[in-house]
Amino acid sequence: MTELTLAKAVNSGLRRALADDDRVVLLGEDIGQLGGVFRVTDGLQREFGTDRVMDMPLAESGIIGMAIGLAYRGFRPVCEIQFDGFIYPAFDQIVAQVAKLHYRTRGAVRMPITIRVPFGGGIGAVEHHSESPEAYFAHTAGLRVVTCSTPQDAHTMIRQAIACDDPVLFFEPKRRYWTKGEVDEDADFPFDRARVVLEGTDVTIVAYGPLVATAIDAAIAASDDGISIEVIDLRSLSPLDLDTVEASVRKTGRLVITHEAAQFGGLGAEIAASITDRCFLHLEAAPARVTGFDTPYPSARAEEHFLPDLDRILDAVDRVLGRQNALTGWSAS
Amino acid sequence: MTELTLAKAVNSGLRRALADDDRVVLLGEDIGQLGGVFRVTDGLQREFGTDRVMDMPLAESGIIGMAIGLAYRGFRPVCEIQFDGFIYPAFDQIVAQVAKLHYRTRGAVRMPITIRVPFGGGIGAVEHHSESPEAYFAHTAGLRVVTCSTPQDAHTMIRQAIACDDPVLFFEPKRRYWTKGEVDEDADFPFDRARVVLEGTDVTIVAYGPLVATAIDAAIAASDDGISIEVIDLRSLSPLDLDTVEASVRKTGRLVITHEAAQFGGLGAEIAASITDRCFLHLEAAPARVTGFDTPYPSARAEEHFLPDLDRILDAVDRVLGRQNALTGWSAS
Amino acid sequence: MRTTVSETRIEAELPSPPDELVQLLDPEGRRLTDPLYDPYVADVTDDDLMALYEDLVVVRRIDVEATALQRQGQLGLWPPLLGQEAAQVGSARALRADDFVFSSYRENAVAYCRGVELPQLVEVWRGTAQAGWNPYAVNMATPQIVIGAQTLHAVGYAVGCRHDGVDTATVTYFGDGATTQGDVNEAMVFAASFGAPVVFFCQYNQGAISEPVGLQAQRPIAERAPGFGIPSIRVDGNDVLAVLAATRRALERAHRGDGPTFIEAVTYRMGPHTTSDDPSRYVDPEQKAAWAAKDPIARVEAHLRERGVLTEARAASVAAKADEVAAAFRAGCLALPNPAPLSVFDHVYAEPHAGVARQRSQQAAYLRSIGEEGGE
Amino acid sequence: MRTTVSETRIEAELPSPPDELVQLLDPEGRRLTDPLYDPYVADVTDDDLMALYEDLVVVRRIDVEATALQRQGQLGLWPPLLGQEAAQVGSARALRADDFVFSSYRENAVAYCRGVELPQLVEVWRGTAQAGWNPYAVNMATPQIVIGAQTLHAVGYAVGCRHDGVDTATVTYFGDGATTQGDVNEAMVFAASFGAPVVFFCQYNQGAISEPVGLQAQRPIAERAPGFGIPSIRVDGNDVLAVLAATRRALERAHRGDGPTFIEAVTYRMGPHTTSDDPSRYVDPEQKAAWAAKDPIARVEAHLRERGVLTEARAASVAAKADEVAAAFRAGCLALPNPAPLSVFDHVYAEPHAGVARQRSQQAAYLRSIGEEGGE
Ligand SMILES: Cc1ncc(C[n+]2csc(CCOP(=O)(O)OP(=O)(O)O)c2C)c(N)n1
Ligand SMILES: Cc1ncc(C[n+]2csc(CCOP(=O)(O)OP(=O)(O)O)c2C)c(N)n1
Ligand SMILES: [Mg+2]
Ligand SMILES: [Mg+2]
Repeated sequence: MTELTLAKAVNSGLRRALADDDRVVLLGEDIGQLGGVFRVTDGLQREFGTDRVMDMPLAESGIIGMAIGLAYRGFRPVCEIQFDGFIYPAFDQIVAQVAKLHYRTRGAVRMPITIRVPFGGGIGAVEHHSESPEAYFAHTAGLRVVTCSTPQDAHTMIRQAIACDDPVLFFEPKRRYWTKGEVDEDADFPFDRARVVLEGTDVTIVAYGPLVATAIDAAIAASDDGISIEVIDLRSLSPLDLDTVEASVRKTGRLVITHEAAQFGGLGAEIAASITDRCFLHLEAAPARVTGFDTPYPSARAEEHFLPDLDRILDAVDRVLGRQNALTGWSAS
Repeated sequence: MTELTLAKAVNSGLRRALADDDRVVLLGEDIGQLGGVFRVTDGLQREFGTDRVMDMPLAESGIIGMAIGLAYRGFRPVCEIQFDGFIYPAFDQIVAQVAKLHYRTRGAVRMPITIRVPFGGGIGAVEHHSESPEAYFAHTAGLRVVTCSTPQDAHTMIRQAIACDDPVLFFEPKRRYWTKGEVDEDADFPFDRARVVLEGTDVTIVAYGPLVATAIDAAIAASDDGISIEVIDLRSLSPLDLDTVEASVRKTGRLVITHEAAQFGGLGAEIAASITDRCFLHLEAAPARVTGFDTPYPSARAEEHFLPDLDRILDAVDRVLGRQNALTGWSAS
Repeated sequence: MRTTVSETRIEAELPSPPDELVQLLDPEGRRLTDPLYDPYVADVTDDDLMALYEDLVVVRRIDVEATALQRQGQLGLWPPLLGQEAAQVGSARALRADDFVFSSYRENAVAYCRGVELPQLVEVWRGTAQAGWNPYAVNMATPQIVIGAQTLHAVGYAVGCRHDGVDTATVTYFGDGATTQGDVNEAMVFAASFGAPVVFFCQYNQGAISEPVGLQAQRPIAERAPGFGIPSIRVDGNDVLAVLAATRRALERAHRGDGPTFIEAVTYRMGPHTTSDDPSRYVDPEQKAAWAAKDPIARVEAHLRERGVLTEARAASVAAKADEVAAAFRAGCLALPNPAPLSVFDHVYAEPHAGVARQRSQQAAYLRSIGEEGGE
Repeated sequence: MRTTVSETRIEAELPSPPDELVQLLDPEGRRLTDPLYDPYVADVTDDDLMALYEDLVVVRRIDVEATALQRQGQLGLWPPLLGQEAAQVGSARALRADDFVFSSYRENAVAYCRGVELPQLVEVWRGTAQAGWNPYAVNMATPQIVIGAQTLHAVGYAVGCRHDGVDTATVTYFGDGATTQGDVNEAMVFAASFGAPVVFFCQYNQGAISEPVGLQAQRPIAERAPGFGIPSIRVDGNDVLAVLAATRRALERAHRGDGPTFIEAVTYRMGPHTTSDDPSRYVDPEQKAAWAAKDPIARVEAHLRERGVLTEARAASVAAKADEVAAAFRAGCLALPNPAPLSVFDHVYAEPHAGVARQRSQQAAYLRSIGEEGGE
């Protein structure tokens, strides 16, 4: 057990993956000498050489396209997309190729590609550096989408993602890169299972990535009010571990889902719809979503007005509990 | 009033738009002499010249990027993407530029770009020719997403899309291109309002684009069984006309949503979640979704096993009515 | 990987694109000499040339048969290669068995030469599958429909070969229209940066569906590659011998570790873009007639007849072989099984996936409930 | 639009990229003669040169001030242009008022020359807005952060100008790294196909963040353009006069309707990529020292002093002007208002949108409920 930041935990996971399997190669812009703009690949090129840790020319479609060719050849490429907002030039190669090749070839060709994406806001960045594009990929059959919220999960899950024979979008909550926590390199858990972070009986809060910490804060604040909240960290966004959420909601009868991505067509909709389908008779109130707004990500000095925070989550908790709140009268009428 | 196929109705709408406003220009691959692979732009280059109807080099990002520059210059570009599966190379220009420019510039720059996309399956095509990518764009703030199901709507809505100062993704249900119907060039209706196609009292079916016809067939079949179904054609997918759906569900208490796109993270999830939020106490059952599966689009000879059809919709109708059906026991437990 | 750029002009190793096309057999079947390219085909015997001739005839016959099958409703679509036989056969026959191909959708002759079994050639077009064969069985990826996407895959595969320490070359096929796509240009940058052992093989067939090549290129496309640091060759794509020579030269560079080469094979698509296309709307009849006179098969035939190699008897046996292949092809096509209803759920993921598993079970239950076959 | 391609080699109108960089002022400030480019700066008086000198000094001063503001926490980020002043000022001062610019994120000197007001230069970097100015007010789009995306916008705008029958030119700025992106290559194809009056201005500053230019290009990038049918010029980007001349030449072609031109301005980024960057991890100190000796301001200063134009008094007044601008810049920056809470909902759409309107009202109600200011 060592204490590591989340960024260092990914780094140590990558190091283990490179050491354990010589088919693992890292591809990305500035990941070599610079160690990546967040230093997540720091030292890896020095340790494993330029053939294993390859700085890429500046083209995201090129990076993913090249990774596909390497995967055809039996490699396990791990691609870094420098920021969330720069994954879109690679969208075609991801959704039309990476996601479909195994299906297209009836299993003959495997695409064990991991695409690492620092994502989300909260770091005061300029445009295109605070996006939460996970729903696009979760809606794409053939991809797996995961994210982590702790150093332990970051370490274990990046290794699981690389070991997985399917393509995995690995979203790293960039504003939590400096969060510290104990990491046990030998820890293991099922790749696609959610984690019940806090147990509770009144309301279930489902969160992932950067907002897990916020959800925990909300739960602690609510407990002062005598409200017992169960917090679930999804970890896997596609597939979703609906069984775990269902079990929780059957107990609490109330569901709040939070993410930074826009609400409209976001993962919260899928979770709300699926859980409503599974737990219709157990729900005391309609599931509530606390999310980024249906606007582009705003400028840095406005992001605090955009991002879900503790107060907005608690407001939704009030709402599913049927208490008077800001939105009373707006819905659930 | 003239009887036109849906393809011809788009054609006549484009012709009117070109004639009415000389800032309207058409851009696309093979849209000139060939008239487009579906002949939707047939004759327009001959009539309006190569400066108004421009064949584009073979690059979708280039087409949308060029349209952005034209829009900066005050034009109203109408881009044709040859098939749904070829929009992905333009994804970055659409979601990071077209969708954001008005917001980025605090309203200084308008992006009245229409992106026409023949979409959906059912025509026995090869890979990448039967995609339903609407949810990606509906999840993107700054874009409007619409689709049509009749020649009348096709004609009126393409003109509305072009006249709209916002960017509009205009999805054309390609398997209905040859559907005929009366078209009144002077007809008008609000651009973002759903249409109640059939009134009914027992179950609401929400559909759009290619599946509206299927939903109507299902409603007619159900009426033989004494079930009264209200069919809503959404027309606008973003924004959604939730008021119209809500009003219907408050009446019927039961909702079935159908689309060809994958279920996971599809628009059905948003509709189910939003309507559950708005009508929680009016719902008799959890909303049911009848959709394409969470798989890539299959080969032509398997598509009948993938696409929602009348029987699958009726099965869901049974389900929301609480009748014994195939999925009894699977959910709503 | 080189990380500095000379700021003065460097001569690329191959003369950057020649003014004249490389040609070894002219349209009348005369053998031209070319000091640079002759050595690359010095070992080609009469029998070898007869074999190339047979390939050309057979792949054209397959193409005609496939078009007929489409007209009869047995295929959903077919992209004919009529006119491009020499570009495909000449290049494909230059390959070693371990070389790997990433092609576009029109390279049926390449697939034939790689040893793809006949019915597998049409599975995609019949709609019974999204890919007709296992790429590893013949070292050729299945047809790529997204224009240009495969060129990047080729670069990645080529870099992977180098990492593996093997001298395998990778060849990627694409059209003149494809060269507009960002991906193809990115592939050239990446190939040059990593010195990837890859051959870019562009079939410059004068258009992209209805769009004349002039919309994509103001200059011969082979002139683009040197600017990316990739030497290029412009070859008569209707001359099977010249294409063989040029491809061998490019492959030699790749096998030797000298990096990428770009080949532009100048040819013409004599048929429609696909069976859904209506070329009468855009084809220039004069241009088409001019190209008919440059037919890739006629010139080999003239050459072989002139030299007495192609006797009536041998011609008849080639024709018989073509008929035989066509018959087997047709029979194989008609025998392709339709996919089972639940097969749509197969191979979405390589590892177990709760979401797909659940949907599959639900659909199986549904199919059982309506008494549908194949619902397990 | 031309729709046929000659199959033999055509000489592009401009000699395709010259072996030598265009240079009119050498690093020591000596005026070199160049029969081709001298006429383009024949009208440049001493006062004009002084004005250029002042621009260079001022934009460097702004740059230093911005870096200081970032260090003091007043800006979130700043991308310094240190070392690239001549490339930006020389090109921007060649523009007509109606010419339109699509730039990347580092072109603060271009924006300054276009007349962007001082605090507007930093709005994006302070985080009070996503765009600092109204593009139509200065005929320059606001900084583009997605590498290469703006080059296509420029081509579209240029084609639009031609449709409008005006002789306005469009200029797009991008880096050496950007030339790898598909979009930049597509922009070249589209520009060539439509003969768009556009100037591609590449600041070849030897790298993309930590990546040396050799990863993006094995040949001078100006060699790429001719293959696309676009003539190109390779200019000393640290020579303000040569950049002015080259840009004027390219603009002349555009204004005259002769189509696109590609300029590669060879320069060096003396500072970090942005204030977040740590160049000590990758910068080659020898390379940096060599470039320090080619400073773009020093050579103009030497030239002007040598010729007696730049007196101590004038130098002092330039310095005073720079300080004055810097002070106004700082004050303007600090005075920029923070966005109001509900402003996040503004301008998502140009026309009413039920979804956004509803969310906005809900959020206003929420803000009221928690007693937050700005909740209306
Ligand atoms: C990304 C993408 N855009 C559009 C298409 C539709 N399309 C199929 S073939 C084709 C023309 C291709 O021309 P070219 O590359 O010259 O190849 P050819 O058909 O001539 O062999 C087009 C536009 C596609 N398949 N992929
Ligand atoms: C599509 C995209 N990918 C990655 C980035 C991150 N990024 C910002 S600047 C930069 C390097 C750009 O290099 P170059 O084009 O040479 O411009 P320079 O910074 O040298 O002026 C990178 C990789 C980005 N902004 N956009
Ligand atoms: Mg072609
Ligand atoms: Mg650079």
